Amino acid sequence: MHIFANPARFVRLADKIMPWAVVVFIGTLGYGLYLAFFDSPIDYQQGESVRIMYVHVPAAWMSMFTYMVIAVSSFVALVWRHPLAQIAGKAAAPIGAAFTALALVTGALWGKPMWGTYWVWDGRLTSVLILFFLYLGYMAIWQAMDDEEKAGRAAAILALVGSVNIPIIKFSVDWWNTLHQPASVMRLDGSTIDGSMLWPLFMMAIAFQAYFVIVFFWRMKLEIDRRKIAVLRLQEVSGS
Amino acid sequence: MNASFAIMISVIMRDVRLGWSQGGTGTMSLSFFFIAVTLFPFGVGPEPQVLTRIAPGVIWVVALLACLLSLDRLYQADYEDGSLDDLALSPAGLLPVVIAKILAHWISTSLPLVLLSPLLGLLMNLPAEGYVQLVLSLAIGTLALSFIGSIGAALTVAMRRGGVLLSLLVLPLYIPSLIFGVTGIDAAIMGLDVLPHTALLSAITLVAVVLGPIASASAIRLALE
Amino acid sequence: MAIDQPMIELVLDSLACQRGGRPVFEGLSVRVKAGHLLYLKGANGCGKSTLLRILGGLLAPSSGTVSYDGTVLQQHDIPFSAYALYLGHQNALKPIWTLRQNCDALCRIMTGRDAPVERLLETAEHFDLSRLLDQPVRYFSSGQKHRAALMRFGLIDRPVWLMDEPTVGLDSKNRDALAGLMEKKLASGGIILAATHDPVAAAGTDFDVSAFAPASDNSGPFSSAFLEDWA
Amino acid sequence: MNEIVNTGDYSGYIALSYGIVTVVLLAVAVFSKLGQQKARKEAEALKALRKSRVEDF
Repeated sequence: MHIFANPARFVRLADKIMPWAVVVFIGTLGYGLYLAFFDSPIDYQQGESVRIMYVHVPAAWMSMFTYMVIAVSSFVALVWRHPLAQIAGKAAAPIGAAFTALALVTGALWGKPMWGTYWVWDGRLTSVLILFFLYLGYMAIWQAMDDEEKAGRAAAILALVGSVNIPIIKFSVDWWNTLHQPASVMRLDGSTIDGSMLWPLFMMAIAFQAYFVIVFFWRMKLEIDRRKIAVLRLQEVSGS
Repeated sequence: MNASFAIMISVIMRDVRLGWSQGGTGTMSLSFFFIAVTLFPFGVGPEPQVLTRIAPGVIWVVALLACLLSLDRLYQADYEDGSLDDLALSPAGLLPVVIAKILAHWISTSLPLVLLSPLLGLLMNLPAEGYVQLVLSLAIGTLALSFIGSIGAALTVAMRRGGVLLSLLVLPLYIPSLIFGVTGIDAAIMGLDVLPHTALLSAITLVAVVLGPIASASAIRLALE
Repeated sequence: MAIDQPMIELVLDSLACQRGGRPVFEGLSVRVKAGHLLYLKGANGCGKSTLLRILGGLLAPSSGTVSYDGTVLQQHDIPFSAYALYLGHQNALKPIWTLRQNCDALCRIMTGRDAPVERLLETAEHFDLSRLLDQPVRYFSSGQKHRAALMRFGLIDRPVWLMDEPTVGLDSKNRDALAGLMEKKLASGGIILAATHDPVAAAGTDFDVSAFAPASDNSGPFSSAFLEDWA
Repeated sequence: MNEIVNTGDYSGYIALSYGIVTVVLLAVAVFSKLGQQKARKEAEALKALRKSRVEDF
């Protein structure tokens, strides 16, 4: 098995990385928020509401990134039956679903001032909505089977099938969107982002990434301990 | 090699007969298809222009749901009486058997829908230009629905109430087929070129034909453990 | 296709298996020569059915190998399904079909052709079911359904038979019929593994599966990985 | 581009967005941390139980 196969070694490694992740998180979040609110120009079209972009875009990025984490760990889990990879998907999924939901909510809150409606069938927002259903399906399958290890492998199969279909869904939704493009809908991220807006966006993106690392490690430790409990209870019951 | 081909043919015939015999899902999906489509005029009103506008979308969505309806019995019926073990132990191997079962599901459930969809086109006041593309897009599209739906059916075969989960797993993956199916019919109605839409629909079906059996076979192996 | 070479054997080498996170058995090794019958004994839950499903290729062992006639069989390999004929607890019969249709369907799945007619009649006669050949299985009693399921051993030629509780629901007359079929199979050089509590008349050696219960702290690769730091 | 709206007061929307983001991310973090600690305690308890039982032999 790989060096990472041993959960105990993983936990020790996670504990070593944790303080750094917290420092990065606080630093980038603080600086990012400062830049977002005090040091970046308001967009000549969208006015103040562009500040919502600084949470909306990172959340959308993280929703895609987390699904990629799930897809990769599912592949490793299915091919090498790697114990840690099997639970990495389960640990990451709720965080990814939260990011996806936030991307949708902030997208709607950003759309209201600009287009007067909360929900616009914009190509990207629609793809994020479908991604949210993929997350729900993934998390639902974990709870659907009584044997946790089999549920993990079923979820891994679903995640891989989902990841193959994401580009297809993305392409077909964009195609569908251009066909039904009402003339006045503005592209969600406005015209080209000018330089000074990139910095807060970049900072917030790193802050979200650091947040993911912190909570992912907590959830991994949670899942590892839950497996330990399951094994100990099994041994208790089988009288060994 | 011809032995496993003969086995595939016999599995297809077996499932089609089962699908249309007593307790099968063939008649259920077809009657659902008819009844569900006829509900829409009651909902949106009988004005022909309104019905024409939504006809392709309504027929496609209801065909998609009818296909979904019969999917959870695709493997569960055999799993419950133990014949899924025999199917898995057929010398043809699990993959050809899964392909045969998916094709049998398509023949027994989706083919009748496709052939009778023009009738519903009349009900929904579909313009004359749209009928050929309606049947063509449904024929190609429902193939993808069966192949992708088989993955959900295989993943939920060992679960008691798998039907609800099956739709949650599979419906997001149906969206590309739905989009290209309906846009093709709209293009035909407007006299535009239908080739790009049909080509993309076929591409998605080909992806499903490759991905479906592989994922379904591994999901079934998981359930047989 | 009777197997006449005496040296054909089924070799199980240090098989270990784990189901639902629970280790079932480990280090299970045995050699079964052609023409021999092995009765799998052991307490409930010691893995008799699990072992049969592994030999049938339906379940992968966590370690160890199964080899037949010298070739090691990987799970879900085509050769795996061509060498063994497995009957589990369920009858695998479609209630709406008649017994003849069920037998034909099974033979088509396993050989691509219908059941040969004279063999179908002979096997039905053997299990006292010829009167019911054209009756839907829905009307059969559970004993008749079980005998109908056992008919597969008379219809399909496979070198190894894997039988899970074959004698359940059989009265003495039918149990002798089954024993006769099994003895004919052993005489022709076949191998039979049967998990059963009351041995059929046919001569066979007992094999206690519960003797291979796992050591207490070993709980399989998946779960032991989580106990490593302070097992 | 169509009509330009750049002077409007969106503080309500902005506050709501950042508020919801903070609340949701905080909730996920807190639940994960609490769950992890609970599981940690339970695992320790079972481990202690096992160790004490092993010492009795």
